[in-house]
Amino acid sequence: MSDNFMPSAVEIMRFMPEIILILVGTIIMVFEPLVDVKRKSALGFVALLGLVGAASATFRAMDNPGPAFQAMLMVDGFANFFRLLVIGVGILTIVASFAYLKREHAESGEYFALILFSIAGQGVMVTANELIMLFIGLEISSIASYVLAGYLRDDKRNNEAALKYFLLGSFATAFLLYGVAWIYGATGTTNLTEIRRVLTNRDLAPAIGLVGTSAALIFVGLAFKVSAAPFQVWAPDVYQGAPAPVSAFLSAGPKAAAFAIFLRVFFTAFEPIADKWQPVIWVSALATMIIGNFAALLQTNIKRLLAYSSIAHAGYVMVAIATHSQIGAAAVMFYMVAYAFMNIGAFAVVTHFSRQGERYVDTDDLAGLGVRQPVTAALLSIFLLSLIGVPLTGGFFGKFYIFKAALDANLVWLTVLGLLNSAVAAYYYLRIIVVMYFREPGESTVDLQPLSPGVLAVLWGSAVATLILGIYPSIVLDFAGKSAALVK
Amino acid sequence: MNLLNLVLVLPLAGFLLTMILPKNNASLIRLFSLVLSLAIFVLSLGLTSPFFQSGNGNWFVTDVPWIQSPEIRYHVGVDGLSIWLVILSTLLTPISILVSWKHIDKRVKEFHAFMLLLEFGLIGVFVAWDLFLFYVFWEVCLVPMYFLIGVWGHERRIYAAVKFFLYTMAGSVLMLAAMIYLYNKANTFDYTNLVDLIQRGRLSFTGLEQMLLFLAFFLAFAIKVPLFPLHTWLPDAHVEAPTAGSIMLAAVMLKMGTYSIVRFCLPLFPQAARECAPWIVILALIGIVYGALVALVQPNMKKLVAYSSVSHLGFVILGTFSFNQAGLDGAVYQMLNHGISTGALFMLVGFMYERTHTLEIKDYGGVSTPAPWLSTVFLITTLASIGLPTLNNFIGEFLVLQGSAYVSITWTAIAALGVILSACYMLWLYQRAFMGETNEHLKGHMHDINPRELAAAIPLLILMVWMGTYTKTFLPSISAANARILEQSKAGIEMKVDAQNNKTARLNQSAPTGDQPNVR
Amino acid sequence: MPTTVPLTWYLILSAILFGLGVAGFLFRRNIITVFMSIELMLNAVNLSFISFSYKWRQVDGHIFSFFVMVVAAAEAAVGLAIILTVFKNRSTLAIDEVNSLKN
Amino acid sequence: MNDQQLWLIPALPLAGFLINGLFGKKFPNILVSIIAVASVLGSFAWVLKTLGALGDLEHAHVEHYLTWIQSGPVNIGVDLAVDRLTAVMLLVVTGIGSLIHIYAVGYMSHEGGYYRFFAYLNLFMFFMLTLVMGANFLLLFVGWEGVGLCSYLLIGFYILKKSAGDAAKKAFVVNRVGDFGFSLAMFLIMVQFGSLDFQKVFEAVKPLPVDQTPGILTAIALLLFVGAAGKSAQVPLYVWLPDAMEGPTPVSALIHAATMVTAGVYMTARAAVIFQHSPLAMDVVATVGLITAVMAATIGLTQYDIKKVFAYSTVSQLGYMFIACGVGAFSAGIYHVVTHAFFKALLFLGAGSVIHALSGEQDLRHMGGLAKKIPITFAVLACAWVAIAGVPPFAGFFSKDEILLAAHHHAPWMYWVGVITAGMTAFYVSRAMFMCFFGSYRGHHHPHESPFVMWGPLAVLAVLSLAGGWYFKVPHYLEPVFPVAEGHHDETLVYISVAAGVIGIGLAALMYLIKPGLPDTISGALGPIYKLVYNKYFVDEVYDATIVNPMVAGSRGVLWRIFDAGIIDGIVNGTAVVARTVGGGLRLLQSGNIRSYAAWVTLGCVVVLLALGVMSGGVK
Repeated sequence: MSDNFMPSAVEIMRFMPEIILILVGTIIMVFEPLVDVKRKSALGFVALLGLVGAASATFRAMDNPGPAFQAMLMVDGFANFFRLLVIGVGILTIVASFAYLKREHAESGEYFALILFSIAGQGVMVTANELIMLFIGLEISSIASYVLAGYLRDDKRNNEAALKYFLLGSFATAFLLYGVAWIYGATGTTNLTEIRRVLTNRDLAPAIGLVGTSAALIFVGLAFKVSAAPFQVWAPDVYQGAPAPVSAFLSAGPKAAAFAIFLRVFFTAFEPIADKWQPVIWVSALATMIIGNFAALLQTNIKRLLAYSSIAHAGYVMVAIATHSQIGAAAVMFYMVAYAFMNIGAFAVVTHFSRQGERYVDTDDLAGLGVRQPVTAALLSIFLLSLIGVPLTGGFFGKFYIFKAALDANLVWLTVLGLLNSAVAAYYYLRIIVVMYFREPGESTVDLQPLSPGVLAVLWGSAVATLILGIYPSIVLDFAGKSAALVK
Repeated sequence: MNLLNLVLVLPLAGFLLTMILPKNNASLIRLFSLVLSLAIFVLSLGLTSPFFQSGNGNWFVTDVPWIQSPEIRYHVGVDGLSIWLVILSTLLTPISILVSWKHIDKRVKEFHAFMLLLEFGLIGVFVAWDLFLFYVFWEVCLVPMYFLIGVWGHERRIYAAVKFFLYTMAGSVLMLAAMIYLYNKANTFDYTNLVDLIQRGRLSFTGLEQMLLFLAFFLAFAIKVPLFPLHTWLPDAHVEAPTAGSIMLAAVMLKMGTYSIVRFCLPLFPQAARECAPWIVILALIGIVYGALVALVQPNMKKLVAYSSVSHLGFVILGTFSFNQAGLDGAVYQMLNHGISTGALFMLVGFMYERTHTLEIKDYGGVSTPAPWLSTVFLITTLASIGLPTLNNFIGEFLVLQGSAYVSITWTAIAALGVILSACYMLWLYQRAFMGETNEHLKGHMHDINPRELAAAIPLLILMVWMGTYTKTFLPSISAANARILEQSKAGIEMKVDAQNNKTARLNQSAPTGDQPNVR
Repeated sequence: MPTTVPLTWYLILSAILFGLGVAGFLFRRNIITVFMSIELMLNAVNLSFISFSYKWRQVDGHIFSFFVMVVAAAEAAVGLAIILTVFKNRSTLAIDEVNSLKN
Repeated sequence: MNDQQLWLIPALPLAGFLINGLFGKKFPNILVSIIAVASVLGSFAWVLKTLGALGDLEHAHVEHYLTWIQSGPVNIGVDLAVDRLTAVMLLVVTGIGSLIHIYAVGYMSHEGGYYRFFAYLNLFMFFMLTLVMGANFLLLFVGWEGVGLCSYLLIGFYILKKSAGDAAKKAFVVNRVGDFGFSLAMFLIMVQFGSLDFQKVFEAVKPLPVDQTPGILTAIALLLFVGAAGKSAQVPLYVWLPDAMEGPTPVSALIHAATMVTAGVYMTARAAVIFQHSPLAMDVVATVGLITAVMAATIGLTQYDIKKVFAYSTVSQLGYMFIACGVGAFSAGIYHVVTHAFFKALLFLGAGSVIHALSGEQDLRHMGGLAKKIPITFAVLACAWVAIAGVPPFAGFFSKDEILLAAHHHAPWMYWVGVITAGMTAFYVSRAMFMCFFGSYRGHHHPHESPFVMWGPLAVLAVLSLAGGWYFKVPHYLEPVFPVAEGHHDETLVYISVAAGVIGIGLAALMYLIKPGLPDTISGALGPIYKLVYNKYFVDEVYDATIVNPMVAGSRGVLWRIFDAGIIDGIVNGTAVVARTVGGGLRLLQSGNIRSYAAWVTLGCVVVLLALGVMSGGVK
């Protein structure tokens, strides 16, 4: 470790996106009181600016990748990929939120600030090359999202969601932290590459049982964040209770970041004991898919249905992790992008449709949407078909790459079961389409306002992105493939 | 941009254009889609030209990379096998649109958009030379048909639509798995490459491997065909679908399955195909007799025709798995025949439904008195579908049965029972619906076939006679393509003739490509 | 030479504390207490950090524990706020009554 | 060498069919009938011209037009051929056909769907001619199925009558059963000999030694005979023919007496080479023919519907023809085909004329004494009567004689059965004649003689029935095709058979002229036997009970309701139910209670710890 603790300019540049986000966030918080109540949404645009700034900073950071701050951070292509992803998620969320906040009379700066902080935290997560940084990033992101989940203070569902998320979240994080402590104890370092070095080195290698234990504890924490079985229990309640745009954010942003660190930790630090953790993830993946899909079959609340579906999708991603291969990692990256778009799109429709106080969140409420608002229905159908995994949508290629990787790794049974799962999944997504198109319009669609510009933009944006990913996936995939190479 | 690409792209373009047409101007939409689909048909006729010079080979090939990793190519082309199916699709789309002219009055825009999208998918399935591309088109067909049934169908449409979708989905995911597996092994999705690799022994599978892959593919196709006992989605889908839907479904979509079996299962997994052949044939034979018997007792016209399809397509499978020229030619010819005659039947039933809003046979009777021409057309179609000589089905059935006779006369005998039964159920239907005293409540609205409907029917009638009498137009190109496929699937066998258990060996000899009739 | 308490004892202690924290979360019915048992777990972790850093003769462990404390403080701030809102809406702190979202 | 333009022969009626079928609705009846009749006469003329041009057909004259089906080894051409056998059939078909067309002009004049009728009739001619001229089995099969179709259409001509519809369907389906055999035979032939052309196949068969021919030939022969039995109404497939009388009388005459029903005989004769190679098949043919002849004759004794009587007589006579084939006297069989065509057509047309006269009455019990009222009809029918009764020197006598002699040469008992049958034949025809024309009129209509267009053709046929026998020496003409089975011409046998005929007539006269009470007493005396015969041995009922009903009931009850809807769909929907139940179970994990969630997390943690920590520890 160099004795000069002053970070170099390059290192600052590499960390610039997070810095920007934090600054902008703080600024918003500070100046909020000065902004007139009717103009709060202006802060939203400030936040958007911040995100754009962060994005451009990320592009700058791409030019000279490398470690930062005594290699506590590793700003490589992998990190930047996920940075851009979470930033993009942030942008979509904020744009989709304007109408919602106005509708709920809850416009305020902190909402935007919290999103920025959360994204900053995720930025730290994905760049972290060291378990403590990882923990801190995780906490920054989580704490912010705890608050977001309970954003509408006076809404029972909101703060129940917040409470559950908070308690269980910190509960799981404690396990993770304990795991960190143990691996520190076992190897004397928390730096991922160092850990790997120690574990591979014969004479330094500690008791495998010790390593396994800490790996298990860390797995608990991460699996919880990505809502993988058996730690998925919180997700449905939280996604259902939280404000629709926040649910969208949670299911895309933190999850992506969590998967990123999942990959980093298990593909880097615990790579030497891969043969040990692979079967665990195998089982977990299968369980996750089954729980998510089958439990979703009976859901009538759209938000809850999407929650279960997001569990199921986490399951597919776990399959990719179980492959423990580079193309598997690439598949994860691609999938998270595709998933972010289609899922945020779907949630955006819910945001728009649910109306004041989220009264209409039942699948049957969508009856006849195909007649009342053809465009909305059509776009939602695109997202749903993508979630099913119909070709020419991003979702399809996501699954395709995952299962291709799985077969490459000879996980034949996992592949077959996974694909059958996706066939089951088709049923509940189709039900929504059925309701929208095959049922006659009911009273629930009578007072439906036209789409607000924000939501409209998000819908079209995500829809186009979904289709592009479905027709020309190389755009993202090549990037992912190159970045995935840098994991180890 | 060769002709084929044009034919393939136009429907898609039409789909998008229709989407942006003003939704309130129904007649404009109808006219647009009709004219467009007719234009496509005319263009597609151009595709046949090379096959009259030399029946053989792939034509109008385009092969450009689409996705780098995994290497997926936009590789399309037509050969003697696919060309006629393409024509079938392009022909029946305008006909279906014409048929729906009055019948479809709600959400006209979406309807026609989906019809064109469906056409796009169908053509794509038949011309794709890249497995992945093929899969994409395969799934693309699923969506519009799902909507056609679900939105414009009858009472139990939702159940039928979902059942249809899930049935197919369940099959195709396994196919996807098999495809990916194949890719990981061969490192290409390109059909021609794959066949080539297998030919030259560069790509070979263990017995189990091949068997599983074959089954994964075959299951997906068998569901589409549908092969007994995977057929139960068909009656529901047909009964609930709107006329146009039934026509496209019966005439073209079912052929996706049979076509794909011939195209992929035989050359790619020759040995497994032969090992499974006896079992598959048994299912086909059951299907033939079973479908006919169940059709016999259907009270609902569409259901009757649907079950008759199960029976008819049994012949196609039988012919395919006879592994000889005659059988295979018959199978392919029968695909076209079934497309035309059954398509026509659904169309006519649709006409009757439009007049009376019932599909129950008992609600009809004596139709021929008020509607002589309608019943004449129906009669001719009936005769075609029961395989009367000089009409199309006869040729197909004859060749299929002849082909199976080379393998086992017992198969032929059982299958021939289906021919007897087909006469039973169709003529009984005709008698109950058209002969006798005119049913009271038909009086008044059971008017005769009108010019528009006639215009839709005539082409099919002409084809029935044409294909029944002058097979020279179609058969040579089909034979050529089939000969090649047989060659490929044989070459595969020779390669691992050692690994062959005697059962398949016997099958292999006693099913020659025909060249020596085996005088015992 | 002075006999020192062996490292394992600290670890066992921290394990016990952690276990107690978990148990507290599982068995206490008051949200505040539950929350506090989480804090207990975190501090149990701190203990093992310290002891490990002693084992490795490093300062890192101590620094980590500071980080953890900070984070814990932040969590506490947010957590208490959330608990407050829950209490405002339901006027109860019984954790089992916060179960309107289910199935 | 396509110098003869044989294709014109079938093409003309086809043209007639197309014109009448498409535009006939608009035409006046007269125009329709001109087109129809002209087309048939045309092809008749062309037949005559062709035969004249071809001279003595020592060898078949084949004309190849185009390849119909070409797939691998399967190569079927559209080839027409004429040899002596075909020539005979051609003359019968076109000749009788023309007469019947003319007759129909009068008979159908008051019927609706006039154009439809003639269109169908022409279509029938087309297919019938294809049948006899086809140079390969498949083409023969085309005609075969085609005539079946036409008979279907014409039987069901009175679409409003349900019985007509049923009869039509029955005819077609039963024929399909026959065709089943025929087609299987074809496939076997193809597999065996790699071709369906008559010449090729027969060339291949001829050299095979008769004594140890492969059983496959027997199979082929028998299957062919199944087809023949279907078309030519032999036991057990004869049931459709009597019902077929639902059709208009000219149809009964043309299709169900003169031409179509003899197609089976023609086909058997055509495939004679194959049959001759299989003694077993030959015996089967003869026996079936014999059974049919007797059985139908007995039924004929008891019927009252004049057309039914003749229908059963037809069945019986067809039986005769198959006896001939069975005993190897193919030429005799064809001979009988010809003469039978003459007198049976005449009988039917005459009957038609009677029915026409009585405006639709068909029941013999409501006739009688018509001899004076419609003398011409009576006169012509009388000719047919003597002809069929086998009275020398009229048509029936010669052919029947040939057959019986051949039968005796083959197996004497067959001869005797044949003779008895001949007696019965004479009896029931005479019975019909007496009940119809003698005694006093028992009906209530006002009989009126038919117009010339109707009795004109009758007259011609009458002449043929009288003179046709000794004028056309068919067996002699057919010698190049079928070497005549030699056999000393034993006078006594001839006298016996003639005697049988005379006795039959005598009995009839006794029972229906002299002692009118006698029939009832006899039938009373026979009691159940009479019932059995009168009800046609309940064959239809048996078929319904054993085949039709079980099939329908089984399909509906078991296959559809239970198997399809129940089991298969049950499984399909069952999986859905299972999935939902599983889902329901999983939802219960989500109690909504935070501590239970925490419990899950802890539990999961423990599991993972065990899996990773301890296990891997153990592994080490």
